[in-house]
Amino acid sequence: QNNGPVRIGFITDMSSLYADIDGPAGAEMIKWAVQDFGGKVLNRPIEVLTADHQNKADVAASKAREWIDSQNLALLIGGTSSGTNLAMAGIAKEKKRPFISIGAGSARLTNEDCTPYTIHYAYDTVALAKVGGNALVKGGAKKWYFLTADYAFGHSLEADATTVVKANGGTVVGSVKHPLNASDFSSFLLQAQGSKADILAMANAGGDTINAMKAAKEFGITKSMKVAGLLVFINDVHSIGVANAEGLQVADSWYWNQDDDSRKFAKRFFDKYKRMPSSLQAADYSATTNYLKAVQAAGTTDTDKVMSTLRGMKFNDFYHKNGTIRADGRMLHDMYLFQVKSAKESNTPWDYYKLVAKVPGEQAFTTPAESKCSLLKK
Amino acid sequence: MPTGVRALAAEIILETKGLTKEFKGFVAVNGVDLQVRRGDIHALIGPNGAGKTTFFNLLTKFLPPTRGTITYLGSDITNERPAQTARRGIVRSFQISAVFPHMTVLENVRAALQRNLGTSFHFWKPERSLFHLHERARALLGEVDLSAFADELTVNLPYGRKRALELATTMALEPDLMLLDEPTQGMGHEDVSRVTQLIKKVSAGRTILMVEHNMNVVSSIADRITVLQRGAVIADGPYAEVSRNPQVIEAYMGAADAELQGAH
Amino acid sequence: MEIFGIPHQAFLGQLMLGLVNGAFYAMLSLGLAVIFGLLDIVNFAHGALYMVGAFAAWIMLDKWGVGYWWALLLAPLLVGAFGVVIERLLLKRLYGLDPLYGLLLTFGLALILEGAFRKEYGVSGQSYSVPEALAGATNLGFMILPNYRAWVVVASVAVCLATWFIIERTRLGAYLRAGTENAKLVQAFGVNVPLMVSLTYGAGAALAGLAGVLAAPVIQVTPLMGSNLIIVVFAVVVIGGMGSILGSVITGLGLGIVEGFTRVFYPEASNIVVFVIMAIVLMLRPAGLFGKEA
Amino acid sequence: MSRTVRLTYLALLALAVLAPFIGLYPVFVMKLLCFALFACAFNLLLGFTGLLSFGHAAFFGTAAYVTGWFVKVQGWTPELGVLAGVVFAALLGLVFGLVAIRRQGIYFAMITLALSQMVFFVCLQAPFTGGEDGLQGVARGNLFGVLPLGDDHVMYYVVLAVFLACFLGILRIVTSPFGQVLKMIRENEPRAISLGYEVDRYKLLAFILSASLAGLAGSMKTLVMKFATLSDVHWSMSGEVILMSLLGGVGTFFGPVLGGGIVIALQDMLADKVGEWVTVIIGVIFVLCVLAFRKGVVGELLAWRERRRARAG
Amino acid sequence: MASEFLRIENLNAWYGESHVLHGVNMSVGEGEVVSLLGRNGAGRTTTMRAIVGLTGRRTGSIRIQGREAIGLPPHKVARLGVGYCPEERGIFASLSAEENLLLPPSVGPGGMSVAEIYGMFPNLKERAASPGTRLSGGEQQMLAVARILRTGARLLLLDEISEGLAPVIVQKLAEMIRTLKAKGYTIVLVEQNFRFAAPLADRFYVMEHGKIVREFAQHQLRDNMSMLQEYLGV
Ligand SMILES: Nc1ncnc2c1ncn2[C@@H]1O[C@H](COP(=O)(O)OP(=O)(O)OP(=O)(O)O)[C@@H](O)[C@H]1O
Ligand SMILES: Nc1ncnc2c1ncn2[C@@H]1O[C@H](COP(=O)(O)OP(=O)(O)OP(=O)(O)O)[C@@H](O)[C@H]1O
Ligand SMILES: [Mg+2]
Ligand SMILES: [Mg+2]
Repeated sequence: QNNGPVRIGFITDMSSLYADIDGPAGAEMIKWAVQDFGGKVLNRPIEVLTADHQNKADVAASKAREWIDSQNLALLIGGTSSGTNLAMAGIAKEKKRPFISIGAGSARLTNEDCTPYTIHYAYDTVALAKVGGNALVKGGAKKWYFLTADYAFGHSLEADATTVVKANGGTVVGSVKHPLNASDFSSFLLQAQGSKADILAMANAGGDTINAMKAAKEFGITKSMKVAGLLVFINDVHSIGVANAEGLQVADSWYWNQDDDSRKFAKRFFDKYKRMPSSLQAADYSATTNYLKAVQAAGTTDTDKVMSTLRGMKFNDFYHKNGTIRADGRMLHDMYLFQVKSAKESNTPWDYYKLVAKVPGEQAFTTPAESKCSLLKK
Repeated sequence: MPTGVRALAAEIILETKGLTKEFKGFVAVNGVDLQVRRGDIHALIGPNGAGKTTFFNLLTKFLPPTRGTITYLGSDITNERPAQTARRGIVRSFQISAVFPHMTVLENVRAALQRNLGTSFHFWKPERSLFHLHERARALLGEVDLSAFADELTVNLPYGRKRALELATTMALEPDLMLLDEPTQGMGHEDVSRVTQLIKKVSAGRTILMVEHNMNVVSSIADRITVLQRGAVIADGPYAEVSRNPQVIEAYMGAADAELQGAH
Repeated sequence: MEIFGIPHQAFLGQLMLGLVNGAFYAMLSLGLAVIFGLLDIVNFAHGALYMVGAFAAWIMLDKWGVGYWWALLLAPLLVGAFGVVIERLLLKRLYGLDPLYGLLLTFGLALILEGAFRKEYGVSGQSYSVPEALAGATNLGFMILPNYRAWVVVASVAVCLATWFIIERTRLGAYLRAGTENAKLVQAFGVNVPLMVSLTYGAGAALAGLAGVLAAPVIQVTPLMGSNLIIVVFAVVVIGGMGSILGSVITGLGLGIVEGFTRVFYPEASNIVVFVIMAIVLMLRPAGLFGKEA
Repeated sequence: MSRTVRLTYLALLALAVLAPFIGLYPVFVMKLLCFALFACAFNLLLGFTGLLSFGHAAFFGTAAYVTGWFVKVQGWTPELGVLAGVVFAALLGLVFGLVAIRRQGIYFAMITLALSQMVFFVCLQAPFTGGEDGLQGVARGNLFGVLPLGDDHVMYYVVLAVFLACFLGILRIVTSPFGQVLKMIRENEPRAISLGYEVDRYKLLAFILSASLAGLAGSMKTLVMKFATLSDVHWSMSGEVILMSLLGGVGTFFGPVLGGGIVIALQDMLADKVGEWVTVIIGVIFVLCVLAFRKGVVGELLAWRERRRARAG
Repeated sequence: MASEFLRIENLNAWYGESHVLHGVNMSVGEGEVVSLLGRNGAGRTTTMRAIVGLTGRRTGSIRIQGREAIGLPPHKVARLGVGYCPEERGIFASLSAEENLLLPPSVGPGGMSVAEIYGMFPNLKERAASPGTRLSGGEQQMLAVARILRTGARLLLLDEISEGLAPVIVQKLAEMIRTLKAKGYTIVLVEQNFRFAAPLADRFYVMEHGKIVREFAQHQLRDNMSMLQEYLGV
């Protein structure tokens, strides 16, 4: 079977909440990576399988399992949403296959639930909190108020940010939890306004962040306090509109306009999709390429060999600089804090961010000291 | 129980005292005192809207009375649930015929017999455990000459037959007191006379209280008649007597040829 | 001064905001109640139609530069017409069957509409800005109320009252109510029931569309904006008493307010408070607050 | 049962037994069986009692969590875990039933929906469910300490056995004396009352039975998939099970099984083939099945056979 | 016989699969009262429903005042001046008794006034405010009849209107029909209650298995008793 095709499976949300930031375009990026690699590795053709998990963990899991069992999958790549990724990580561990999680936010993947086969590639909630939090507190935002999406992701985001704020001598004056997909935020914002905090931190994602931002603008919150989104993708900024998002501070692992390589990649993407790639879509490409390099180097697709090769690699490409994979599977690479430009400053389409700070991976992500992952302890 | 019914003729099986039902101020049944003697065919007549059906609904607990009491065989049943009264042996038929349309005629009767078996909650028992009831069911069907239709689906039965089936089902409950609301309504003439005879036949050893607008039926089989008007009793007694009561004629039967007119 | 332990300023503010949200609930549940009450269809597509209304407004502006006020007129007409088509082509075939089928069909429609728009416009959606005339906000002393939100309340209350009057107080209304029970017979009396039914569904759809246009400037216009709301709106209709026009309107406004305060006292629960209320109401009054006892 | 029907069943049974050896992917078939069972449980209520519950996900999901929690956190054996799940579902069914049973039609549907939404809320908030990440990594363990369920094939036959047992169980329930009463209630409730049946109690029992079976399905699914997530309790799951029964044929025995099969297979297929069109396609299926074959696949087949008989005889 | 108001030729009607009317032929003259007799299930109700267009499929010819109605939808038929009082009464629960009464739109001139109607049925006046289906069986029957007298329909199709009514009311109805006849209404009566219909009708049709099997006029009634005997068991 060793000259059969090398199969890479990609399971993400193709049709629902997160389809824009990853989804079909993300799948396409993986295909691009394979093409650009030459379509073959170790003289074996490379096949890409993609599936839509519709944000259902069991769909993701059964797909993954089926592919591994009946297609002898070589690599499993997980798209957005923590629940599905945790499920896939479970399968990958059981079946001993490399699993690269791109879009999931939950730091559990490389903490409580870490496995020898998981690589968490792009970002996690801890990093977002640390990168966003640090800079802001130092920037003078001492009193924090959280607007938190009421589910595990939101909770961990708030928790992580709180530790950061406290660590930097800030205080949390209050927080309000809103249900997932709350259509109206006015009443929460009114409460936030009452708190007299310096900064309103939104520990939520996608549509919720967008609507909250709009409402904040409408009710003039932005006048009285700073507003920060702890997880904001460029697509979100685009749909909020620069006018509304101006001044918003955003932590992310990549921005299309950060250097020439990125711009080159972005242009190619833009020509096909008439929009700019999100950091996740860039990560999809990067991850695939690097995996294939590792296979090339290891001269086999055998899981353990490939994993150790990957752990030994240094990652420097258009997506990220001086990245390394830690024993717990955490990819450590530079993270960035951006600020949304004003309408005037933004002159080309999708030219939204200006760089505020760059945080090296060791500081950005969970430190071994903080981690509960057994793989780090030995 | 059937034997010696006549001997007990005087016994009061059902009695209501001051039974009253109001609907948002409107008094549908107004302080009715009624006594039903065991073994009688007791007809309840009266103009439309007099409160006959409501009165039935009170007796069978489909409606809670506003005031008054219902005593059955000496015990007060005013506040029991419908199913309880049914199990005491008071069973009613409806103004519109009531059957289980998509069951066979036999199953319809079995449905009634099954109840006394007390296994109705046994969801683990097979249907076989009910088959021994078929014999009795067929017998009952025989009584209302429906034997031929035993395995027909009930929907396909002509109207009159449905009423007959309803009677058979009702009898299957071994009722002491049957309440029939306009049993011959909407029937062709043969059906009317058949059902009339049926009622007569099954009344043996039972008490029957029925609402009926068809004077032929009433006059031919009722031992005793109570006339309601505006929810109150205006006359009570044997047909001959009641039908001559001027108030009744005025309120219900109308002109001299009333009998003819009213009858089907 | 404090009310329920919150400063009365905040209290009044929340009351106001509750009213605004209530206005949306009222309009949506109104359309739903009309369609259910009169056609016995549990219109699962209502949320989708609301979404379509909002998108219609956005597209008009984005593609043809049609402004808010015209959209306010045209979008509902568009959605209404679409509703008529749906009724004529699909729902028509389901009359006289278990309402369950209508529910499932419209559910399918909702999925199709959402899917299609998602394919076309993505999930993060579009933003529609407030019309100049209503831009800005008024300081009510206890809070700063964006003018637009005030307008929403006014508009929807007006529409609700008008609809209620037509159905409960006019001859047409009587035909409609009778038609739900026995359409054939009403038609046999000389009323053109089929036409009436199509138009009713159209009207219901138009109401959803109108709500959509009103919502567009307030919340992000996304393909999912409807499905996030529809279940709650159902609950509103049920609590109000299915088919009771006034019931749904009052309940809608009321719920908006109750929800508003839940957001203060127990924010996590603000999404299910409606169901708690529903369960309680149905236990006490089986036919809902304003429904006729069966 | 006519001869053709019996033969069909035998063929299907053979297929099910041989499934793992003829290239059918066992885990997939197990998942399918679990949902088929879920649909059957639901159909017991809708098809044979005439009650439309819009909250059945509550039983399915809660049982899934309970089993998951006991097995993963408390380290209980699978059989005990499943038992716990079922018992819990039954109790929940009792509560739902007591609240809802007196309501009719759409109100019944709505109140069950309301209650299930509350259950969803609890699952979302409660610490032990792991929020939207779900309860992950539940080990299957050994059945009665001997059968290693970790092996997909062993697990498969256990699931199959459970499914068959329940399927036959439902057959029995429907034809039992109790089933007869349910039929009466469905046909003409006032009549049933006037015959002296306390219909509410019968409905309640039916509801609890259905809930327990739905729970069993959920528990089994947890073991099969090795986790329980929020989508198991979400109202869209209640919608899905309605779709399954409807597609297959409400009130038929085999309908829900087939319906469940179709829906799951579809989800699995759509997952890699169509990408973002998936919702549209599911929607189209809804519409078509309501317009074109309302009785469901099996229902239409039976009707067709009826018609042919009618023409023949 | 006066000019023909209703003429039915070779009328066939189906309920779904089941073929119920097999070529009914009959005609009713202007101002005439015609009674349809027959056993349960003979097809009389179906005939009426077919005229108004409430059955499933139907073929043949139905001419109302010379206008072909077989192709028309119910509401168009009604507007030709037809009023139908259904066997099952069809009272609307969500409307009050009065709303029920006022519901049918007028399809022609010269309908009765509400006052006249209340004069004829005092019960209805009394119960005017309560929900239609809360009325007693008989009251509902009265309402069903009264309802179409308002509309000014010239052709009345009355199905079992004496059903479940107290003798007094039945007599009232009899008078009413005489009055209507005097006013020149055209009436088709379907009655189980032969003794009610007998004195009222000018002509009789006897139906059996969805066909007209006999036709005779009022004055031939006596001679046909034996025949009715065998068909209806009168
Ligand atoms: N649920 C109700 N709400 C209001 N009024 C009611 C209700 N049920 C009955 N009524 C009124 O009570 C009176 C008695 O009704 P009931 O049905 O008992 O009359 P009835 O004697 O059966 O007449 P019929 O011989 O026509 O059947 C009627 O005037 C009716 O309008
Ligand atoms: N909705 C229906 N579907 C199918 N068959 C029907 C339907 N209504 C009536 N039939 C059948 O059509 C035949 C004629 O029924 P119809 O009601 O016209 O009889 P009828 O002369 O009015 O007798 P009745 O005295 O019962 O009213 C009967 O055999 C009946 O079973
Ligand atoms: Mg009555
Ligand atoms: Mg008839």
